[in-house]
Amino acid sequence: MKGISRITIIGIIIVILIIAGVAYYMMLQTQAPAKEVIVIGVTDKVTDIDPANAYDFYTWEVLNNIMEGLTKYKPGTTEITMGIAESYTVSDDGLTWTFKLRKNLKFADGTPCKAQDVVRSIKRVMEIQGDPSWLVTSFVDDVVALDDYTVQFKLKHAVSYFLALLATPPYFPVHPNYKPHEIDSDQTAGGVGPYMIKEWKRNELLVLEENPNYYGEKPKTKRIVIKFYQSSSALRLALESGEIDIAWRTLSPQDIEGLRGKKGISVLEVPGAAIRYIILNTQMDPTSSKLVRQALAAAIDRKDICKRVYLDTWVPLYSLIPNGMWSHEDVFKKKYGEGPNLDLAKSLLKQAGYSESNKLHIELWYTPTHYGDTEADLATVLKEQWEATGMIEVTIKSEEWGAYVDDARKGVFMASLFGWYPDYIDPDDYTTPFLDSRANSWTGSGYSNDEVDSLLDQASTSTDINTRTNLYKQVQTILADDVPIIPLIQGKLFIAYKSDIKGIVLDPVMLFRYYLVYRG
Amino acid sequence: MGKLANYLVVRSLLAIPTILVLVTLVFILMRLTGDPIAAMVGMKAPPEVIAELRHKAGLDLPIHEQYIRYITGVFTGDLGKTLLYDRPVIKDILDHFPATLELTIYSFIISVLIGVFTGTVAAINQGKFEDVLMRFYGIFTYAIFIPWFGLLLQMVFGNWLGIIPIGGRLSAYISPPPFITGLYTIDSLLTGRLDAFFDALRHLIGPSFTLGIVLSGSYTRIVRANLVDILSQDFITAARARGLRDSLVIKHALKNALIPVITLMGLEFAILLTGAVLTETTFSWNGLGSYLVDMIRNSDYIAVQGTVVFFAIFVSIISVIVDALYAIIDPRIRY
Amino acid sequence: MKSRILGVFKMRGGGFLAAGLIIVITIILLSLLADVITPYSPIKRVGDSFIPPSWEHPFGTNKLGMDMFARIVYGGRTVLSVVILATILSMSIGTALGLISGYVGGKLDRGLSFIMDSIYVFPSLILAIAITAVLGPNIINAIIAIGIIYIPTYFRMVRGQTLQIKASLFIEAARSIGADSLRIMVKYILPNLLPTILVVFSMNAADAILTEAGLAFLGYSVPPPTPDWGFELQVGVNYILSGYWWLIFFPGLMVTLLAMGFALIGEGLTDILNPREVT
Amino acid sequence: MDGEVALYTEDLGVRYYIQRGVVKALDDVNFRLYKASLTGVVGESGCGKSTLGRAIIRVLPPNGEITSGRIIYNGVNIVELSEEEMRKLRGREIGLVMQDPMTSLDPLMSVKDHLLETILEHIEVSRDEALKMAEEALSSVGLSRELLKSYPHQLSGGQRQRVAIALATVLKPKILIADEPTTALDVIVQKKVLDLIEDLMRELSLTVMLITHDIALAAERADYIGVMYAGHLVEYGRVDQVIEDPQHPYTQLLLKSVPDIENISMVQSIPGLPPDLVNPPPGCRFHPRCPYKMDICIREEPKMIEVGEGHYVACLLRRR
Repeated sequence: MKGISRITIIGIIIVILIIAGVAYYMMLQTQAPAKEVIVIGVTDKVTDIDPANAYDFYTWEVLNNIMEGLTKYKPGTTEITMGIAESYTVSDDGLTWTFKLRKNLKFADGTPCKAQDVVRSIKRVMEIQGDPSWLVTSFVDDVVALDDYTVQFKLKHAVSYFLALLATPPYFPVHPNYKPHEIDSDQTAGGVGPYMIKEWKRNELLVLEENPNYYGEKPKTKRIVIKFYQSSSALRLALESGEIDIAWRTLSPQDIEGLRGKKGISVLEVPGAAIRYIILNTQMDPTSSKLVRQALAAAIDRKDICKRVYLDTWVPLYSLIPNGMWSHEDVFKKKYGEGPNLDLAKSLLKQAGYSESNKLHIELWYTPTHYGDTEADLATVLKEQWEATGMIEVTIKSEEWGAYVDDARKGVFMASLFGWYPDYIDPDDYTTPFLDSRANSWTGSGYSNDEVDSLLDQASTSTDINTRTNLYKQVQTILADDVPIIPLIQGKLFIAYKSDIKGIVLDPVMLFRYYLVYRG
Repeated sequence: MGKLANYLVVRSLLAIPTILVLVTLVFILMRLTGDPIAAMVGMKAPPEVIAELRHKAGLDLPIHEQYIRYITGVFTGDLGKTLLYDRPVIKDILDHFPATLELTIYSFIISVLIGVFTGTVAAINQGKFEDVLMRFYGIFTYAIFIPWFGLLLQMVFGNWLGIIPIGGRLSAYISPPPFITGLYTIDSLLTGRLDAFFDALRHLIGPSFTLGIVLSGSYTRIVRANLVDILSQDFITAARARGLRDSLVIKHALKNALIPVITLMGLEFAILLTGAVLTETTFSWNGLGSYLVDMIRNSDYIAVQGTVVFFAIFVSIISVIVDALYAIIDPRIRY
Repeated sequence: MKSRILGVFKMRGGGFLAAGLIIVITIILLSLLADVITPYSPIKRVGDSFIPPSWEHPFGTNKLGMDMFARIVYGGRTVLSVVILATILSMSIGTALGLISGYVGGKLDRGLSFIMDSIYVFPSLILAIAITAVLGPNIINAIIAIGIIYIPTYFRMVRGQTLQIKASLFIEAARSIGADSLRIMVKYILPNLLPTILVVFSMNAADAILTEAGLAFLGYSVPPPTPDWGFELQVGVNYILSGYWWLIFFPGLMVTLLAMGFALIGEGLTDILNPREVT
Repeated sequence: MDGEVALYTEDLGVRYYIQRGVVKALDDVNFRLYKASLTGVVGESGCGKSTLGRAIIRVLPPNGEITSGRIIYNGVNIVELSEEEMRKLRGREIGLVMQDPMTSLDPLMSVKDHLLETILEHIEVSRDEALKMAEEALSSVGLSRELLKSYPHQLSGGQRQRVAIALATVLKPKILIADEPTTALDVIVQKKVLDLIEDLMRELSLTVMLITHDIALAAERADYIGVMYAGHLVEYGRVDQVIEDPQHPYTQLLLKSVPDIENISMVQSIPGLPPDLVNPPPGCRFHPRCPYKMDICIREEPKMIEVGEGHYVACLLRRR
């Protein structure tokens, strides 16, 4: 049967030629993006383009570019300035806040935006009770429009960081098109921001275009295209091949390493506000013993973690309040040394009654995907570090995010890995949710300390920054002694971009402002 | 033709109990998980909010009522709303499904072409070196671990040679063609968007060859076995004895050998979907497989339930289509 | 010409079987003797990160500086124990159910067959992920999940054969001398099923290996730092662009080799035990 | 001697390769077909008679091959022809009708397509002319042209065998090999099909090789008879020579096993079984079953010797 093979060989050759031809043709197709457009790639997802329910970092970033609140952060700083409000007054008891709106506010389609819109939007958030609604409902008793340009808040209690809260999306005014009583996930009408949404394909692309009715300065680039990728590698390759101009969240450590020093590509690095830590259960044996918790804290080598797990894309953190934020103090470094302090750890363990033959058994929990794919490595390295004392044996366990959060709240974890992105930039957001016994039930640490509770109360209502700084320092010192939580590391932000892109401003607020970038 | 229609209706009705069993299985499985609501709200939400959401999702109802509600939903096309985004599950599924369909169609074509070719070469050289080689090919591809093969392709052709993209369905600078079928290659041709067509095709090369080659092994085996059987039959000898060219003889044999292969395609399709989950994950292909994995990771059990049910229905529909195809192609079948 | 046809005909079956056995036995030996073969612990740092393959580290080192060769040979233990236990689970349950269903017949048979067929047509990996996601990712649950999804494979085959054997004369004879049902099933039918079970077992083991690796790849098998091939590959995804090919190549190769080993055994056994093809 | 030889074989040998070893399916076969006559080849199943037929048209199964000897047709050794040259001979010069009409047609093709395909493969005619030829071929085997559109499963067994004969003779070949063409048919249809073959033989002056296990049938229809046993041709001659004066003990036993209408109780069956051709017995392959076995039969392989004019036998008893 020889006839067949000749035909099939010819067939195969033809197929190969076609594939090769098409591939070649398509390689020629790779073209540079147009000039007035900047393409940004991300691996994050936009969940709901609705401030009433969006409660993740990346969606907040998008919302910050298409909407604006009464206040906003000054780019490059953590300083609060006025947004769509011109000015404000606050009553002496700190409970009544009155804001004057700018006069010329319009939504992207020309609909005017008045005080009533602000009130409607905030009340909508309170009614829908979406995930971030607590940022309003925990503080605001009522909000009213005194006239077209005046908004007045009545608070439940004095809040020293209320202006920072106002800069979060739940307080942003939204277009009347948003469904009044329910979540409107794919609504593209937007708010009063420098950009408006031109096109939206979930998980594929988001096209933003200059809002012609924006009151403020025009964006430097007319159109921003955001492409959604599923892996860091794909994102990196897209930048290298010229598909995108900017590779933003989140490049993996090895891809950042790989992009550094590539011709025509720049990598910008700034400190971030994300922190990682271990929660210890103070109600469960053996971590109920303070000595054990202190020993665990002493044995940790944060530099090794940063280097091996994160290839130095994170930095060591010795307190819950991040490096660079006011009131931050390296309390763990002071108490346990830079680490690993194995001698201290061993002697603490001996005091607690453990030895090489009678080992301390620790169950360490992590969740595999929520914090990126380095999580298993983090758990592995922690196991290695703790076991280096020779007196600890660690079992690693994991659960998917849903069950993980659930079980953490139930307090069934002995030691668990968590992370925190701030809601608002204030030390309060880094202390109260973790240490205040009335707010920290989600951690499952079971930690309760009356002294800490009262210190935090004072700090959150006081308006004097020196008083507050002092109070937070005391809280941190107690934290390092009680160790319900071991702070580990603090993130850095990385953004890789083609070298002709200018105007990239990143700050600890971690929001990337698209309207400032341009092609130089 | 009326008879065929009857046959199809009866055959489709027979698929319903199968779907019911799977739906029930999935329902039971999913109710065994921890609290799915916690997954959605994250760690900062207060208990009242959680209770409210449990109520909204119907989780506070007795289990049998939840079941009845669910089954009714399935048969009326309502698969509930995702916990994560509060979107109708069916909408999410239909958003992601075209990507999976496009991938599976191309993979299917590739696997059948390669499988028929290798199987034929093996069968007509039965017992010779080519046969052993092709059988080995069948076994090897059967055993290939999809992510491995996909990553190697990405590494060699995507990174080193730079010929193919390493993931995704379309380049960033190409805007997707207008939605008609959701299959980029088809939509772009229908709207004359040649740039999008070639770009989509380029993105299809990696994943569809990965899945296609891995699955071709099964076809090699099936085609070979059937063809060996057919080739030993009298009508093939008779055809050769009439002096027909080998290519014609093989055409006779192949036609007959491929008919049983069609019935196996239904089953193969389930394997194809399994492979699609891994291929999509490996190639960042935003299809139903990635969606499922994503939703499992988020413990969005309503979305998982819906997707699994959709897969079950899809597999059943495919098997009905395969049966119909079989009935139409083979003149011997009287339905 | 003459000798060529002859030679290949002779090596058919036997050749596949021998090749398969060599691969599988080698891998089993490697993992059993892991402690002897490599001086390194699979879960401890032994050197710098990302060392390419060398004499000292034949498969290189990974991000945390662990020896990849050690992780691969120890990882074989994980894979093999999951797969062997899982296939034994599905084999015993599937065979028992198939035997009873085929022998007893009637409503029980129809009901069981129906459920089994429904599971059988469903994409197996998807079902396995769903089961492990529900039960929680650990080694026991991976075994259970893989065990469950392959029950129908054995069930269908055993049931079919039982129906055939049940109708044959010697069963009639056994019944006429007063053997009870259990005795007939265990003493008369089961031994006749063994060759086929053996073939299905080896083909199924290949499937189970791929499913286990798939589960591990998606993060649903053993927790780290326990080495597991599929999981290594999941980690490897990050290194496509970094050129750390050894982190991808070796773990996947092992999965494919082991699965191929079992598939070769299955193919060889099919040729030898069963002149007709089993597809 | 009457008649001209149309085709003959010289020391033809065929081997099959199976897992167990090598099957010596044909050994040293010297066989001939006379022009425009009917030669019957008889023997028990597995004796190699079908293999002989298939070897002549060179369509052995994939694991079989001609390992020795020659097949001379028109002065050419067709064993040495290339596959393409041989292909042109098949159907055009030598036709084959197979045993089971149920399986010898492609179930997915209509009768018309079968015929057209065969015609167009060999001669350059238009489709219309080919169609005309197809219709003629059908009517020459006594079938109506309505059946052209039918598929094999719609035909009766007899109709199918007629179609098969039409297919084998549509190009008017010189030689027709009919391999048990009637075994699968009932008695009445059997006779009609055989009559048809005889008619065609006269009409087209065909040379027919009729392979059958039924020696009575061969005696009735054939002009010449070859008797085969275990891969050997043991006796060959004109029908009257072989039937009236069988020289080989096997032929004699075969003839005795034919049921006689008058004396049915006299039927004898041949004791023993045909040998395993992977390991055939030494010497004469028939010796284990031969009533006249001699010591030499175990050691020496008998050669064909001529015992009468054109009457050959391979038996040591007949050695002069």
